[in-house]
Amino acid sequence: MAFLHGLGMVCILLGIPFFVSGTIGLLRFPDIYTRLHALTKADNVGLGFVVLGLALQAEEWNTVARLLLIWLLVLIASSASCHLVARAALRRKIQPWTRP
Amino acid sequence: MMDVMGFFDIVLALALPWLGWRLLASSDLFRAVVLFISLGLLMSLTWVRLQAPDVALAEAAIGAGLTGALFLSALRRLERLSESERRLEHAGKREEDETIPPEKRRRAKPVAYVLSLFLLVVFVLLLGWSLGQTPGAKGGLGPAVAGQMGQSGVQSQVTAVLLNFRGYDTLLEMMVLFLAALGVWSLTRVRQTQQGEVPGPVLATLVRLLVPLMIIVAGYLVWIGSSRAGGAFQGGAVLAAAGVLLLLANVTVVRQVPAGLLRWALVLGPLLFLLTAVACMGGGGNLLEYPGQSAGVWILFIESATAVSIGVTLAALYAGGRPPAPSAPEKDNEEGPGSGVDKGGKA
Amino acid sequence: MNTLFLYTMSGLALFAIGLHGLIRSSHLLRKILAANLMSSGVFLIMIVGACGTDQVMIDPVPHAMVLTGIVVSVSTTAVALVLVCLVQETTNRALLWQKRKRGQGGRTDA
Amino acid sequence: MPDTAFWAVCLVVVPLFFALICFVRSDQAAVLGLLAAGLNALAALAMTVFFVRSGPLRYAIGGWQAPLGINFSIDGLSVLLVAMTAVTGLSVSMYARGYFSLRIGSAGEINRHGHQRAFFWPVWLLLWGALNGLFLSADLFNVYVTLEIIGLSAVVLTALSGKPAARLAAMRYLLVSLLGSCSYLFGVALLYRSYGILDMAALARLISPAPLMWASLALLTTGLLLKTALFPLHFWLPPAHANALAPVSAILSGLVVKASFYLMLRLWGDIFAQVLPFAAYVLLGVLGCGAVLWGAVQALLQKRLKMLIAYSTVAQLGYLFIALPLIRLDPGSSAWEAVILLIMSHACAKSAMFMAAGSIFLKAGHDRIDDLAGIKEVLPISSFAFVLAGVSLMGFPPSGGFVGKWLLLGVSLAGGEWWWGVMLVIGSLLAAGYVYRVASRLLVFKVTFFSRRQSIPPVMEWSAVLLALLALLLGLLAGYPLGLLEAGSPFPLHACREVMP
Repeated sequence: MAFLHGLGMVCILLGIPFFVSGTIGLLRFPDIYTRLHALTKADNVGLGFVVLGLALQAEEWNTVARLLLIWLLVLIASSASCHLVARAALRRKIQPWTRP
Repeated sequence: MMDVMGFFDIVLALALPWLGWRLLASSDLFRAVVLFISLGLLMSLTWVRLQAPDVALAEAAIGAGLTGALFLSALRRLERLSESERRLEHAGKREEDETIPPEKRRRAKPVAYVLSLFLLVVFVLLLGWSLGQTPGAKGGLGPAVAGQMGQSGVQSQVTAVLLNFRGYDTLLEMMVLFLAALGVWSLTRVRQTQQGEVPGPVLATLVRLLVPLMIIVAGYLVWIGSSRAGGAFQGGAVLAAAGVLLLLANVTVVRQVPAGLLRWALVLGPLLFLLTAVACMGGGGNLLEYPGQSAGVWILFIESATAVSIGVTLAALYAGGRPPAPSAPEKDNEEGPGSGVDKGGKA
Repeated sequence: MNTLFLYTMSGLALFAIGLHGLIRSSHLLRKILAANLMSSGVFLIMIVGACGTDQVMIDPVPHAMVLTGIVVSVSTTAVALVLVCLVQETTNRALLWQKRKRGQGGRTDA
Repeated sequence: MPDTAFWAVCLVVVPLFFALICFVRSDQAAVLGLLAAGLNALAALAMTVFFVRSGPLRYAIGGWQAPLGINFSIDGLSVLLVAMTAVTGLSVSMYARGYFSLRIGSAGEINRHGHQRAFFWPVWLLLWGALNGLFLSADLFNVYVTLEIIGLSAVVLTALSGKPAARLAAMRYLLVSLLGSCSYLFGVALLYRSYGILDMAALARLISPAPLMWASLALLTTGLLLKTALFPLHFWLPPAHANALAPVSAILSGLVVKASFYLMLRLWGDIFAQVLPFAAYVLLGVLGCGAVLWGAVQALLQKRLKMLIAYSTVAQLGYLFIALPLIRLDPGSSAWEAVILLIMSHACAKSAMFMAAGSIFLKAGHDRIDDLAGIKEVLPISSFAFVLAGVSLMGFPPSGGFVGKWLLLGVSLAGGEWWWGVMLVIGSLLAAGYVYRVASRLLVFKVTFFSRRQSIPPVMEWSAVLLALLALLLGLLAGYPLGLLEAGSPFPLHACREVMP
């Protein structure tokens, strides 16, 4: 049990840097497309790790199932919203950033 | 571990006013609204930290989510009207009043600004001092609530307060919500400009996938409300989110809901609540005094009805006006955009 | 205890910032944002008050009041936003005090 | 068996119920609205009768007694204000029925006014229910919710006219209302934090001077003053009241501002009365003096009839605040009686005035005071109603305003603070000035007046006259309402404390 708990902790700690880098990317990247990239890609990996960690620490199957559901929903929501934002940006004719 | 949480608390408590400051100071309205939404999410985290899960759910769904959506759609409408403000990426030009010449503004600003800032700081310090000075009442009505939980018919204390001990407040609150819908409907009509937009495959799939799930979640939240965090408002907010999604995706079903049905859906919750409250008087009880041991059933009944109405009402608020007229001009009429101006003249 | 006091001060600061914004900012949308901030500050103070000193007994009444308050504030916000759009529509700008002719009650309705 | 409490519940439930139904059946809105108004007046009458028989009462909603649940506290003050709302509301409703049917009937603008009627009724009924709820409630937070309903519906009603000026005024009104209710809520939160209780009567027993109590009192008072539009904070009132539709103006000026003043009376006259220093009352009184002077001078300067009436409301609200230090000064109860008489007679007179002004506006097609000369030839009854209401506002002998001011004058002289009395007299003279300014135009003889062809329905004219007449006769009948106040004890909440379990 303690092993699973520790493994979960490691997973969560692994996930955090992804979140952080995703957020930094969101704040620092030059245009909307790269920001979207940073946000959805990095965050989804981070989320996967965190959910995995929490699932390992969970006491019941019930909780694991709920965590999985959350993971799935967030994945769907983030990919769909990423798509929608990018589509809206394209429609507004916002040019992707290129290295000057 | 406690120290980590303590550190987290400090960061959170500092981040809230900082975000508030940033959002009001930003010259870009869109950025301000985005910051407002993130502030709402942080608030919701704060509620969790302060052991108020019910409020956290409501804040995330209503305070951050729906209010944010309202702001965004209003912003879009304002932009479409003015065509001047910001674009997605660039900080737009300031919308400060141009009527005052800039040199005058600069002259007027420091004194008034410093003065008002000073007054505010004094106000905060005084209030903070008085808050620190006076010990709070021990537990407030908490013990009283805990003592009467047995007769409330539910296990969750918050739900017991909301729908039993202080159910009258909630009844009036439903009226506020109804009034908001009434106000929005009386002011304007939904624009029909988006009619042509096609949702696109991703959004359509998302809607097909999520809306049924959201309805289930809403039902679950209402059901679980009697024993844990959740309840009519949280469930209603999820329903409203489903409604907003449908509106965004421009699903034709939403546009084809008959106006009469929509009106009934708006009224359903408050009306049933009111009738239940009065029906309680039938057995010789007071207003809202649920007879005998049946409080739990009544509460669930009221919660289900109000959740539907809350959902419909919030979605209607998002839609931002009464439904567009069917092709034939109906008698309950409209002044088109801007035509209020010329009509206003001749009283 | 200290953390709770910190949250209280945070709520106070939010209220004050909102007040400042409500009075000083010119754009109506920002005024409404500021009003929302103010009420958030008040809610924060109420919830902190519900925590009690020993953190064991949570008073549910403020929680219920804050839930009510959140719903009330979204209602007023919705009406306010529609009004802002209408004001912009008719006056071409979403400002409250604008340069206008003396006696803005010039046209009254019966 | 119906008793006082039953009718009190009816007073809240009936308007809310009919508001919901009116919204669903918007084609029947006017009929349903009038029905609700009639039922409401009936309930108010019945409650008054039962109240006289059985005295003050507390009613536990949901069967939960005071500290935990929300209670109605039915005492002299609340019964009088509910009755005032019922009388004014009934005649405004009748007026509104005529008003909308006239405007819908007049050619060309059918759609807009049909829309206004469809939304006027449910919002007005919600407002009415909330007013009754506010007057009856004994719970500070519950009062906040009713205040929100009142504020929001007042804003919606103001914006209903659809003109740019009205929308701008409604926006300003909404922001002020938001600020006011936020401040009020903050005050309630702090009070709850320090005393752990929301019931007014229970709170009145617990109040003791402490920093937090002062802070919460300041916040509560600021919020309520904003909503009552006391002098320096009155800026939002005239445009909102003047730009609304005529029945809406009557409601806003006659009833809505009274709601927050009623709360001021509860807070300053009773709950906090033990701990507040006299200087604080004097401050409010001085602001009231400012309101009387500023409002009257502005009213004298206005060119439009409805703006003049709106500024007159600012001035008249000043009297109510002048009465606050006198209430404190007065060992008996005549200051209480005076302030209640003033509230009631102002509600009747001001509503009547706005109603008459609305009729005049419709007939003349404008409300420029200078061009209204001779309107009496075509609209004698409404002109008469206007002048009658004006007499009441000035405080001429038979009117309720006169008795109120007379009592206040007596208290100020007896208490040795004659300057309040002087202010009352100056205010009356100024009021006479602006009423005379209008009346002298309205009542000019032998000027042919070119009016619109449309004829004002009799119900519009007569409801205004009756209300104005009531304001005038309130002085003669003063004994009845004041006796009611005696029955509920002069200091309203004290009576309830004995009934409290």
